[in-house]
Amino acid sequence: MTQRAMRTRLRVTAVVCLAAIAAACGSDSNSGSSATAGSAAPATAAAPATEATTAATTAATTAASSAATSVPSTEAAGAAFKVPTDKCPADATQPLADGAPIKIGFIGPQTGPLAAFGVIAQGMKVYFDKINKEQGGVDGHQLEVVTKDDAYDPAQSGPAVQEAIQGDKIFASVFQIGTPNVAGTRQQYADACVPQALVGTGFPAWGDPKNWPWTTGGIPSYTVEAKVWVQFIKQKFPDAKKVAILSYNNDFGKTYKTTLDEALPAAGYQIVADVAHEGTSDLSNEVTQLLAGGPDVIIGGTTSTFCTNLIKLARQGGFTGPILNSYTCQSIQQFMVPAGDAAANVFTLVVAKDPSDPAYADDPDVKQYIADVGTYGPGVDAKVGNVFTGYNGAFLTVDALNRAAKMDGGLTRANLMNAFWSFNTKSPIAIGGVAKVDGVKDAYIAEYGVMAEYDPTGQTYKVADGVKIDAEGQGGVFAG
Amino acid sequence: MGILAVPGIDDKFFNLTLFLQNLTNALANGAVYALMALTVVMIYKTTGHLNFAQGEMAMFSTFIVYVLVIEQGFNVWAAIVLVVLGSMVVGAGIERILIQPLERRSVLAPVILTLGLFFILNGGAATIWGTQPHSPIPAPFPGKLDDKVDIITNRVPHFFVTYKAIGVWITLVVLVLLLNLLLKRTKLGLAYRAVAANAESSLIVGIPVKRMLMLGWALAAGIGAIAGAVIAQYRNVLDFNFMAAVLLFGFAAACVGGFDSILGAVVGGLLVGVVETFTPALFTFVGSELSLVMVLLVILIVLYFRPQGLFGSKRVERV
Amino acid sequence: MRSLPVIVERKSPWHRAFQLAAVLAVIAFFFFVTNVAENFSASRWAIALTLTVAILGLNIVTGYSGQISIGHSAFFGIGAYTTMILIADHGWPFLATLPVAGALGFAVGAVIGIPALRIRGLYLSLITLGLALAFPAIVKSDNFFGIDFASITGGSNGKVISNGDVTKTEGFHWNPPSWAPHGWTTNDWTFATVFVIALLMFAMTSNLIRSSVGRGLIAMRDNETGAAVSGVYPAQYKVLAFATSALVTSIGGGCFALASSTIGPDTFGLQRSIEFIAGLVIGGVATILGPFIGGVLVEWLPYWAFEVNWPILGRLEGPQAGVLYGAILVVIIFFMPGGIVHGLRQIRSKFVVMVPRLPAAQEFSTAPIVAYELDGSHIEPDHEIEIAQPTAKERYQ
Amino acid sequence: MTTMLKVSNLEAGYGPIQVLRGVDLYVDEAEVVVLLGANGAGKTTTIRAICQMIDTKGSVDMCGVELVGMRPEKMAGKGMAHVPQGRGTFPELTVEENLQVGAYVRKDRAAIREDIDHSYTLFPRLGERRGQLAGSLSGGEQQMLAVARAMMCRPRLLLLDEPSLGLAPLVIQSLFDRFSALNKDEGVTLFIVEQNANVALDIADRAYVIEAGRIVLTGGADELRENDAVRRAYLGF
Repeated sequence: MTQRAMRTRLRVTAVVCLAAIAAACGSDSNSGSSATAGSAAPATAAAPATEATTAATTAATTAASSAATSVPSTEAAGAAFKVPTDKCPADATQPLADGAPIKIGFIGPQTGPLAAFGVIAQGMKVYFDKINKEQGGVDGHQLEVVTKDDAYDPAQSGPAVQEAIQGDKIFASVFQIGTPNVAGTRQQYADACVPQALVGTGFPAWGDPKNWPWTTGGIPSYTVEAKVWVQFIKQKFPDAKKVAILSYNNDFGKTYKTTLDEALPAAGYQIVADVAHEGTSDLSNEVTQLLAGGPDVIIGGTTSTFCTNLIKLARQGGFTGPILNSYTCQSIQQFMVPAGDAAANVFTLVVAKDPSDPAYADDPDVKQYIADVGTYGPGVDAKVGNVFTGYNGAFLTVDALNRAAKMDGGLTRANLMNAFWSFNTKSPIAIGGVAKVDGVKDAYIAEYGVMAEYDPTGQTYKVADGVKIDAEGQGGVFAG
Repeated sequence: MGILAVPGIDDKFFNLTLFLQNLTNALANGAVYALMALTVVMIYKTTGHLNFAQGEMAMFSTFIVYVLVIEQGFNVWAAIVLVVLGSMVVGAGIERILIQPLERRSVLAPVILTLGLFFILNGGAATIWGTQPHSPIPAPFPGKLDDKVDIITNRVPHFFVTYKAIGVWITLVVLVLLLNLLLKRTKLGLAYRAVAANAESSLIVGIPVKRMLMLGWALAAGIGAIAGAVIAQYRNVLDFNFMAAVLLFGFAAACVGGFDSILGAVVGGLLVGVVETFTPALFTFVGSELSLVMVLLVILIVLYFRPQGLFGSKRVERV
Repeated sequence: MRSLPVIVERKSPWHRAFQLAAVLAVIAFFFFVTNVAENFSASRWAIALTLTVAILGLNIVTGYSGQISIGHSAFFGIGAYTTMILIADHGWPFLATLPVAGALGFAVGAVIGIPALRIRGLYLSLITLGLALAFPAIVKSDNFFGIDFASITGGSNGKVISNGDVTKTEGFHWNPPSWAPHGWTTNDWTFATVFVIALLMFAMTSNLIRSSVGRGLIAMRDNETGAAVSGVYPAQYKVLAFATSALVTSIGGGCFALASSTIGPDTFGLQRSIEFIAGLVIGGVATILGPFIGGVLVEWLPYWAFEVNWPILGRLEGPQAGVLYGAILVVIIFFMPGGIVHGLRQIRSKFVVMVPRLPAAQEFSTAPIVAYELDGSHIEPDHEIEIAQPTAKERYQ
Repeated sequence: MTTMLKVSNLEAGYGPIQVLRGVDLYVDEAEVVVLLGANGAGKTTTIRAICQMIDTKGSVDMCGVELVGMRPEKMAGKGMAHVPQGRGTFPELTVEENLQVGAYVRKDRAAIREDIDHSYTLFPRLGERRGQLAGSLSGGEQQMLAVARAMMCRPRLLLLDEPSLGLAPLVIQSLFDRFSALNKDEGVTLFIVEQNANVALDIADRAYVIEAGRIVLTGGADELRENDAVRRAYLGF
């Protein structure tokens, strides 16, 4: 649609965590402090981030979302999830014609203030071109990225998705962005039986195989991250009592705010300031409100340049205590370095390898990624986190496509969906854990991360001595 | 410690340092809005138009300063002066080539033209410099962490003023003085004000009216260029969208102050800054994110009593 | 070659043919979208139609009474949220929600009309700009003077009525009824509904403009003080102008909710108002056809800028599409400052000139003209007064 | 006496509407010539046409320089000054600034200063209100300021467009006395367009009468005063 330039600057997705989930995964019995979480899916939040970053972590306590017990016991524990195809059009279960290209759709903002997400498509294209060249595509089919622009306006996603499905006949949509955008269009995918896979929003409802089998989540849920923060404060700063919260006034920030407003008092903390900010503000007023409460810890439920400005303004205002940072701001080059040495005593849930982090300079996956971008993506800046995100999403898609091709019935959309619901692989971008989801007990693909402190002098995260959070397999299924 | 528990007044209000810090933030933000309001006034005074592309022109200039300073290693102020002159030429050019031919043929056409320019500049900047935020940001004023004057630091929150906030005030004061000097003391300024007051008799006394319109746009573009660099540092953001919101507040400030008054732009900007800062801090019945709505409410009230803004001149309408 | 321009009298057979052609064009457009065009583009055409209705509303305020409003995205949003909430949360039938949407729009429009009584010109435009900025903030807010709007409107998550495809969906779906032509999908039926509503709105507005209210508005636009002197009571007309214009725009919003089936607070941000203004001016201010052309262009231009594989430029990246869109705006307004309709009229007037029908000679009363002396006696006319009656052609040649 | 201004076959109008249909007149040096006419006869259009404010056809010769086709802002330097209808003051500028603007085309700063002080002697009232905004002056004062401003570019010919508009009779009389003083003492040639024929003919040497865009009558001021057609139409008795 037309430019959304005049709109408030950054908006991020993640629907407000429904009360049901909070209840379900809230205060049930704590067992074991550090839960492990498999990680998968794409990584760092680049520029205007939002849900684009990777790896979820379940609550350090037991299952993050609905308790496992509520899953119908009829499914045998290990049996793979089969997506119902009775209501699907015929071509959903027909294998792709020989030689026909596999069209993967990316529906997201290409224009407007959030155009920064458009580069995800570039990352996907790099990996697809690599597979096309090196392995001749998947099962003999060349891979293609079809981009549709919805300028991040939910009202535009409807026609864009319709065109992708009916016009371009995409085989699957990967990494669609915008919670209202995904929520508004998943019905279309369900009707046309086209996978809406690894959506790039952190709302837990995307792990609901029973009601919405054609939609899977792709990145960690902010609800879960907020819970990890509470646990982390309890563990690392036992004497902290007063907490101040800054949240972005949109669905992304609201998810953090709602979860924290409930989890913090439950854990015995006093919320001394709970300030929301618009996309237009420069945070000077908001940080003054935060500091006025004399907090021991500040939590920044916001993203992009707001993370940097929160850190700088807080330090300038004399606050020396710990600041917790959203994983969407994990990118060192874009958000931590600009904060300079103000970024001491800052903790972020590191979920993915950051291509601009010197610690991963010699990591084989990162090196391979940077090489691939060099050969297959001229003019694409490998250091931008969203590109690595797109690259990683493509990796997972190809993994699913290969597995789907081997299923009986060949490479059909239904089999691809079943493959999306049965990941068990190590994604190149994840710093640990396994991208595992089985559509029965664990509907969340990314549940691994490390609460690590950022070292401003070394310009890297001290992942080694961070608190590992791995709740792989305990994500459960969405019971909202 | 709320001495006076006035209903609806947030008890933190009487925390002295919070009040002083809020006031500083308000005046600094207000100065930012005043700078943009000045660009709005400069164009409105002679042409009577609103330039929707003003923010994007300032953003574009700021990116050129970024290229000169960060990539080419220029001194920041040398780069700013260079870019200001360039921007003035471009501003005058836009008025002469695009706006003037439209001037006579329709009232709304220039508005749409500036909208077109908005998309061109916004999309152009995103194409050339990408959509990611850029850093480091050129720093006309010392902007490191401890470049600030701590006044009261034993209370919570600390009361301090950063050098870059002082820088914004200095920029505003200097620009207003220069503008006054130009308009009040020079022949060019007299001619510009004559065209603003009565374009036809300006023609009769021999003033090249077209060139004065171009001057209006040039001044606006020049001020926009300096403002862009100073605002980018103050708000610590430099991406292809950072001026869009600031311009809206600039429009609001110019509207409150009166569209054709420089003093109005300054007072209007500071008023908008104060209202934006103090509504959430003062009143609890309005969510903190609604300060923008409160600003607009204040404008409505001011305009209701003075339809031409605080300092605007009342245009007599002849039948 | 006949001497141009050809003179066509209003209501003459030529004019009838011209009108018939216009009606045929409308039917052809309807047939093209529902049958010929791709099914998925029908939903985009439906959205385009809702934008034309919104711009038609804006035209009443900006076109016919000369007051630039930058706040019409708020009225559009009010209509859309009303329809969405009534359908999604209360299960109302779609058509029943439109009157409610219109009424709410009318009320808010009237309220906005009140400051218009004292504030004029650019200052009033800034008030409406404030409205456009405030609407998304209020919709998202859970504490606006105590009212929790977020719970009603769904806050930042927006609202969804999953208007899925024909057969398989429970919940709300706008499926073609049995009597609809075979092969119609939900998209076609949605488009047809919006099409009928749009026709109604265009007819209603053009009648309003031709009525005395319309003339009052135009008088007020051209010279407010003059109009006030000659009996157009400005306060009443201004509030009426804003209210009716808001009513039309919010009904457009209601249809938009059906056509897009998913809305969020920032769908109705400032950029939507600017889109309406651009559409109105490009289409042609103070015309009836202008809003239609403007609405269609404003919906499809950015889409084409991004999707079409342009001859020299090829497929454009997002930001480059923005530059192209801006350039197209500049080119259109530069060569047709009055908008496309006025531009086309200028071109047409080189070939065909439409003139009002002149009364035929014999319709003049042949009663003799009576003159009176001051003392009341009347002078007998000494001869029958003959009025030469030039034909239309001589008069205008 | 040399002819200062010669207008021949002047045609002008506003877009499609043709107002002047071939006007011929001339003004000799140091003369006071008046153009009479009813409302809408084309008086103001004549002056605006002479000053090239609107598109014109025909010829306007000022001391040998052809003016038709020249841009309006170039006229000021040609020794001709124009006081527009409604006085054309700059409301937001002070009285002094209005005078300074009048001298925009001149470069000799000292002489300009001198002329400003001189106009304060000519119009003492303006001297008293020197620092005041021109918008706050009375109608008569604004008219004086308009004339003073026109004089600032040291014109040889002064064109006045209905100076008596909206002024009290007393003020008009004193104003026209000033005009004849300007003509007699300062040697400025005047071309006055007026509806108030009485006052105008008092100080005029010659006069023209214009109706529907054409000169219908011309002659000496006294000659016209006797003409009954002029008397009934413009003198009202």
